[in-house]
Amino acid sequence: MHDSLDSFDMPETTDVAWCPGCGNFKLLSAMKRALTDLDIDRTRLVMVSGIGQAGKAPQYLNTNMFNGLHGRALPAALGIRLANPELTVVVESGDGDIYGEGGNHFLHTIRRNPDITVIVHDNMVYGLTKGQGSPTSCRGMVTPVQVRGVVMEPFNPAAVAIAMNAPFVARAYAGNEDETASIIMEAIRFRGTALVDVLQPCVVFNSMNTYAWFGEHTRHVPEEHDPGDRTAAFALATAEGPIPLGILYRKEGRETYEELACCGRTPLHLRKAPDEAEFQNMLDLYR
Amino acid sequence: MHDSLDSFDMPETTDVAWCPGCGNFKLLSAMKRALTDLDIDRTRLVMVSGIGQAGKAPQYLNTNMFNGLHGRALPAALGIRLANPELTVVVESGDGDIYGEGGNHFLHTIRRNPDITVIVHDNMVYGLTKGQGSPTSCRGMVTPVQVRGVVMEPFNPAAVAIAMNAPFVARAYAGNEDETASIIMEAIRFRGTALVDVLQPCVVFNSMNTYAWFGEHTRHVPEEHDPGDRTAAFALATAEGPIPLGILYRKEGRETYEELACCGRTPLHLRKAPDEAEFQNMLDLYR
Amino acid sequence: MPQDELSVVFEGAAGQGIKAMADILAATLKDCGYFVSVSHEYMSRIRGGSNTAQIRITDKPRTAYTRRTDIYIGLSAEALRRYHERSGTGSVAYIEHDAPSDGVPGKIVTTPFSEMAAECGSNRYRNTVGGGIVLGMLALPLKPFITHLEAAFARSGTDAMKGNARAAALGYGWGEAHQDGGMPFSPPVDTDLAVEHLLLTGTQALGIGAVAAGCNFLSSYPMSPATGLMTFLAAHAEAFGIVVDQAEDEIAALNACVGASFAGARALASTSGGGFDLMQEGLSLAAMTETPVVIHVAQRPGPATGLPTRTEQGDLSLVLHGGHGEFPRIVLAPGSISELVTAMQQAFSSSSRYQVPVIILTDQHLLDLATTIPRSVIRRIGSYPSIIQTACGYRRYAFTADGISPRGVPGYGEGIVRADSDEHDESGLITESFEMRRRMMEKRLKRRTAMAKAALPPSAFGDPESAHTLFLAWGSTRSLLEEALEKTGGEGCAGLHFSQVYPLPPDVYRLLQGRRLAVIENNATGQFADLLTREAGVVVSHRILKSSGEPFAVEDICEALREISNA
Amino acid sequence: MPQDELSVVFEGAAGQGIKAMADILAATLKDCGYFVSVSHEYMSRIRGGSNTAQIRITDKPRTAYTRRTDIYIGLSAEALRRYHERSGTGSVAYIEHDAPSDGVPGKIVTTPFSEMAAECGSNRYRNTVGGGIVLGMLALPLKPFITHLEAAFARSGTDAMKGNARAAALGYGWGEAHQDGGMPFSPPVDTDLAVEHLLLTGTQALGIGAVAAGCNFLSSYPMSPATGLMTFLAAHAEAFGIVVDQAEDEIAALNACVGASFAGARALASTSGGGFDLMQEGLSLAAMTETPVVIHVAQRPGPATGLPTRTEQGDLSLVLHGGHGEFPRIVLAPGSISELVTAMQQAFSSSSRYQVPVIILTDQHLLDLATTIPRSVIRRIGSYPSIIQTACGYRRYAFTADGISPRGVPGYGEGIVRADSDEHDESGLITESFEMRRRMMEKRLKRRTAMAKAALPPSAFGDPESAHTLFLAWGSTRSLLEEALEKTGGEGCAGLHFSQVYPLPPDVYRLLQGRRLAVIENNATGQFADLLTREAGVVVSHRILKSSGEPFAVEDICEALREISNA
Ligand SMILES: Cc1ncc(C[n+]2csc(CCOP(=O)(O)OP(=O)(O)O)c2C)c(N)n1
Ligand SMILES: Cc1ncc(C[n+]2csc(CCOP(=O)(O)OP(=O)(O)O)c2C)c(N)n1
Ligand code: SF4
Ligand code: SF4
Ligand SMILES: [Mg+2]
Ligand SMILES: [Mg+2]
Repeated sequence: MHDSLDSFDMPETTDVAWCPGCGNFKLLSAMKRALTDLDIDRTRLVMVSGIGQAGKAPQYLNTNMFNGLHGRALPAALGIRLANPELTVVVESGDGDIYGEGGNHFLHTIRRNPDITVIVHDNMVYGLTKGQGSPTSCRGMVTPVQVRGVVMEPFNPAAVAIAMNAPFVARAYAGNEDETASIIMEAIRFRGTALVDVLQPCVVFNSMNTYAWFGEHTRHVPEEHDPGDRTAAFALATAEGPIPLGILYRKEGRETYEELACCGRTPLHLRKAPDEAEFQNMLDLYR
Repeated sequence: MHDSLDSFDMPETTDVAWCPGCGNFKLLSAMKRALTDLDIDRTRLVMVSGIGQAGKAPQYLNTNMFNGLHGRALPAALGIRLANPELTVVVESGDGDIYGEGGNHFLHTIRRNPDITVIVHDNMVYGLTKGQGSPTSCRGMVTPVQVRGVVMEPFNPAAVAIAMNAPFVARAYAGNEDETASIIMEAIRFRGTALVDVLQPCVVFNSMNTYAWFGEHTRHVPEEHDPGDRTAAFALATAEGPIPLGILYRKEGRETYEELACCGRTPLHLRKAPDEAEFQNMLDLYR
Repeated sequence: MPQDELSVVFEGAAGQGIKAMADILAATLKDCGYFVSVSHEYMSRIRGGSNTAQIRITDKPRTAYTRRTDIYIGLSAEALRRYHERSGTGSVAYIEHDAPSDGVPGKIVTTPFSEMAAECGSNRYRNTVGGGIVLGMLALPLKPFITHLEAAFARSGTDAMKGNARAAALGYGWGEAHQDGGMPFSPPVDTDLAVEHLLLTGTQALGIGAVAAGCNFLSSYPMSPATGLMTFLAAHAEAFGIVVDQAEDEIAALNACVGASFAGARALASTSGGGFDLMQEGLSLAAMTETPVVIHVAQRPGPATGLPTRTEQGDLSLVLHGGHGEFPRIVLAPGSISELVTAMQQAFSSSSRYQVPVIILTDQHLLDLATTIPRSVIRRIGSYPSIIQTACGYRRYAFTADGISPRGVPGYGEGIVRADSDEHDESGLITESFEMRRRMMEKRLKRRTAMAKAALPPSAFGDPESAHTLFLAWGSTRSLLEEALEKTGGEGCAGLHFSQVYPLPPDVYRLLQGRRLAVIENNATGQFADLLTREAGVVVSHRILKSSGEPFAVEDICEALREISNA
Repeated sequence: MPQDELSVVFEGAAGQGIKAMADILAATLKDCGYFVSVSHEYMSRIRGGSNTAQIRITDKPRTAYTRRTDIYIGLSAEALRRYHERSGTGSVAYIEHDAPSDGVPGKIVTTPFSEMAAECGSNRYRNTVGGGIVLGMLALPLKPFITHLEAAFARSGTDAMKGNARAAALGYGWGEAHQDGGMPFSPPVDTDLAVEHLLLTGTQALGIGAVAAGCNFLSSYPMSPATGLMTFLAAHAEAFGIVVDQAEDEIAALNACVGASFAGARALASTSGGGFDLMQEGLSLAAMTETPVVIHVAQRPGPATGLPTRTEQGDLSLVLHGGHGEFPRIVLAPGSISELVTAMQQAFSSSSRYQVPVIILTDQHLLDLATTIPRSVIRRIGSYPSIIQTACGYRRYAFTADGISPRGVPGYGEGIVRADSDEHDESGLITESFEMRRRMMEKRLKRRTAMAKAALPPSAFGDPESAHTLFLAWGSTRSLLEEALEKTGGEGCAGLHFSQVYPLPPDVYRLLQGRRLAVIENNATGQFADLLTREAGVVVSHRILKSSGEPFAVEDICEALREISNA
């Protein structure tokens, strides 16, 4: 069986359902590189996703996987992490999945701050359902549903995450595989909820945000930027012009939800049946 | 029948289900005052709410009402407004309702920017369900569920709305009835989605954020603040210390969703059956 | 002849401490050696309005709600109106009022609650005055009442403790002085009640069941009447190592439970109908991924928000069919406090054994009901099914004879564990093979056979084997069926109560066929009757239904039983 | 003897233009005077894999999927494998391959698609080559094909138009040259087909129905196979003044629809099972507020994400019982392209008339099916029920004899219009009165009588009155039932197809009683059979089921019919 291999690669024969030339492939290899370089134990990692083209990513990594419902990767990841704080939990899903259907979980997972990494394949479109506008679609993009072009304000994941006081907020571009890998590594190393919004061309349905477009419309987070400064991070995230790539905001030291909400670090499946004396003590309360 | 009266007051005999001394009463009278002063036609106004103590507010105003599901006031309000752009639509609901259960709609309604006013009774607690932590509850608040105190980062409605580029973002304090009324008036007059987060003591379940507490922990938006400056508004919304009251952010001129998404201003219920010639034209496409 | 039961009704506005006082009085009466049960009904508001608590005092365990009112303590402005609704010729009311009482059948003792409470230092003590009156009137000892009051108000400071004690004594005196002939009542039946019985609400029973089952994870969103279970587990979280997460919505709650269970937790979600609506996709996910999960659905009257604090059994069809696609599930509907303790444990054990979602269906009336139950009845039956340590090559969905695959969790062993919401192969990877799909559907559905075989049989009242008319109940109406049959059961009548409603045990079909069937359901359409027709092909000729938001009273059922038996 | 039907199968990877070519070829064949229908099956991916489209060419209308393959055009790397699955001894395949074809029953003509396409300027034209081959092989005129190609690629520029025309001609030549004996086929049956028939997919038919019904509001979230209806209405939004809102999730979608309908819109939501799970609370809200709304539920195989692009009829029980609490609803399950047009109009008119939610249940197979239908069949039956102008004192939920109150909307008249998710009084204000609750429940449920009376009767095939065995179908299996009965129907067999599954018309009970019943359902458990048992107390002895994600082929049904008739 392939899971005996000590690598994150799936067997050669695996039928990858992505389109040739898609940015998803670059992100997948950046992810493999990051996981390998971090020397993460494949049996103690869980990749969690929702549904979409991006949501298939965990199918192509040789590790534990929870491929749940569209939009619901974050609560599932939270549950996994709370049940077993010894697992490394990485969420990988689409912009529609995390910011659209799953928007409420995006907000409230950040409020909790579990130690999970959230990688969003942000192709600014709904890929799997064939090209409707997504929360991050640019204004004016014409689609079969948005026949007169997208009219809604694009969702700015970095700005909102910073407003939510997420402790680690980064953007990357799948076209820069090295940088993406190293940002993912930082994010996984970070203790707390780390968001990496990865810009990624969809070569079939998004003819607006192409490789060339991203080349022109991105820049690096300026050297002088202080990722510890929330207002500066917000200003950077919302500034007109090219999208800044890199770590926009980073604040160490906040306790994680599992530290605050769990009772001990023992994985739940290893806990013993409730102690009989404690049980009788509880009953005594209702005498 | 009371609806023949030309006032927003309900009959004296109306049984108001709020607790004596609750901040909801102050907000109700501020709301009545604003509506009266704006000289709004009772028959062309729709108050929309979800479920909660706050959500009952429309029951106590003599005007059209849609009291929907918990958390779903915003999509209902959107539907109403799209169906009839001649109606004034005001949402009034609780912090749990709008920011908790309804958080995803909060994000995406702002992205659309329909011309509706959103008044949140922010008592920092779940009132109707008897005192659990709400999204805006302060850290450390002990409740029957949060037995060791709330551990999640409080939701900052103003900061998130500004990050979403909501065009009108204000906070008020129900204890200041006059100011609340005038902010509500501004919000209703504003063309586009206007958020007013109204701080409001819950005298039964929230013993932390009392009238006295709000007195101490609020201040006015500084004179020199420029509500047109998004970064400054963000800095103000997220600054440590007292909560700023007033209009934090305001940006005129953005087109509303109904202008962009509707086809004409005629209310849908007055539209004619589809034209036969158009209908046959459509069929011709499938010959 | 002394009466063998009494019904004491406490009425008051929300915020007047009706519930607290009824509970304390019930505990006191238990200590005096009586069986007690308390039924609560209340409005959807925090202050004001009019709520009641009915304390039934009986010489044997009786928990059904009754129309009977012997003693009525009325504190709110609505006290007289509500007394009017439920008083009989033998009733005595203690009400602070001067209004005309025309047409009220019972007696009224005008009682200066406010004055007495004020004498003790605060208007707040009116409820305690009421408690004292009941005991004085019945000539029961005051002492245990004071003890319970002290325990209850220990954290409120000495002033409150003293004030309450004083109010109890004042009320007691008033009760003695205004006995109105007294209420001849059988002597205490069981002096062991004080020590060998617990006084539990439905919610507490469920919570105890969950602890006993080794539940160690709850994610839920507050919703009446389901919130209490979350609160219970939060209170005991530290002691038993339970993770309690208040979710942002019901969708998150169930998905967190499924995620947690995938990683090895024993996970529970608690909600009501409207919240369960939102959990259906998650239910379908649990089924598809074969992840055990227990969902408590606490019914209240719908549709939509309906009557949020009232009672109904309107969501049976929903829990039977909710969630898209086809998959097996188990639905339990415990009918008594002790069944609640057991059902929760059975839910966890079946959910783990069959790797299916299990739903426990309760309702407001049952959850808020408090009653005495022998401590010995609370047994820990939970088996702790093993999670296997995986080896290299582990396949989460390996085909087996009964369709159930050994369950591994990530991080425990050398295997890789994959769960997939898409159709998948044995290793959990996505597939589009029609053949694999066919086999996986078969695998998931196959376990239904074993599940049906292991289904809990119904409880019988009377002799169903020889009866020509069977009265059928499920969930909270159990005590009504039992008591009504005992009191009115004609020749040839018997009752069956189903604490498991799905799947039904196969031999029930035999029992039901060829008899006259009547269901008792606290809903408008008779959903259980429909289920029986669908599953057993039997026709239910009589439906005893109620959907006003109130529970049935035992008198309603007695009457219906008489009518149907004589028809 | 010339054959009276042909089946042409196009195979290719996603992205190879299989669907587009099948549609163009179908239009061409229609213009040649043949009845055609196209069945699509495809994988859940955007590029790669292997999809097929089957074009049935018949001398009378036939839309059932068939196992038969006469001509096979295979373009993907999987072409041979897939040919193997569905070829018969009479099949001819045009495949670009050198692999051994051991055991494949049909013939294979190795065809240089890539080479020919390259000759025309691009690999993209392989599908067009295939289209040309089919026409050449059948010796049908090339001209109409070129016309359709030009129309289809008009917007892609002259290069594309020329390239396609060239590829068509090249293919045509290859087909003529490699006729392999040719396919003797009946001459064109109906020369009026070209002008008097439309070629419509199920989705288009639904969309046309929605436009005809005066639908002017849609809020939905994309989900296969339901998205097409949203896309259709978006395309026609401007022309017909339809507001199309892509919601952030399904919860928002339905709540926006209910809000819009409250304010006077004719509102529609389109989703699939998983999205409908999320709409259940909104469904319950629509019912409680008595707000008309139409929900299209496009079924696909569950549970959970299942097989997102495949077909199944697994959500009947869900739509019958979804939403908490008890309330009336209507469920339609149209079975043909023309029924889709009508059903959508009926849905809107019933929803407005009874002020209840109406659900239209379809599935992937039916929605993607394309077929010729006479233009004259498309009739606008939609009645436009009046919204009243309210007067002072208007009460939205006024009690009436049939339970249905005159419907006003805010801003239209002098009245105040209130909708409440809580139990409410006649004016729509919250109430906690048990009596009001009782009356409102009665009011809401009362309309069921009229709804049942007006229920659409099933379509009969054969003579059900005299049959001893009845084959029952609902939704997309209509054409299978019809064709299979025609081909195999033994003595005493007849069929009934239900395009309304709930409520069932009352006299169906009479029809079903005392006969041998068999259902045809594209699911694993026979949900319609269960419904019939529940509603009519009849036992369905045979269940013809399939839940592999594939539609039934007409051969499956013929075989089952034969078996059951002879049993
Ligand atoms: C409840 C629900 N609604 C809708 C869908 C259909 N659906 C599947 S993927 C998807 C969008 C995918 O977009 P995104 O998350 O951006 O991923 P991408 O395909 O672009 O990588 C949708 C709407 C679903 N599976 N479940
Ligand atoms: C789907 C659903 N979940 C939960 C509830 C229960 N519920 C009713 S009100 C409420 C919270 C109210 O809090 P908030 O919105 O802050 O209003 P408040 O009562 O504090 O004014 C909840 C959880 C519900 N009615 N519906
Ligand atoms: S549809 Fe777009 S995002 Fe999805 S795999 Fe293809 S190119 Fe990539
Ligand atoms: S519970 Fe709190 S918020 Fe609600 S009415 Fe009472 S005091 Fe006000
Ligand atoms: Mg995307
Ligand atoms: Mg609140």
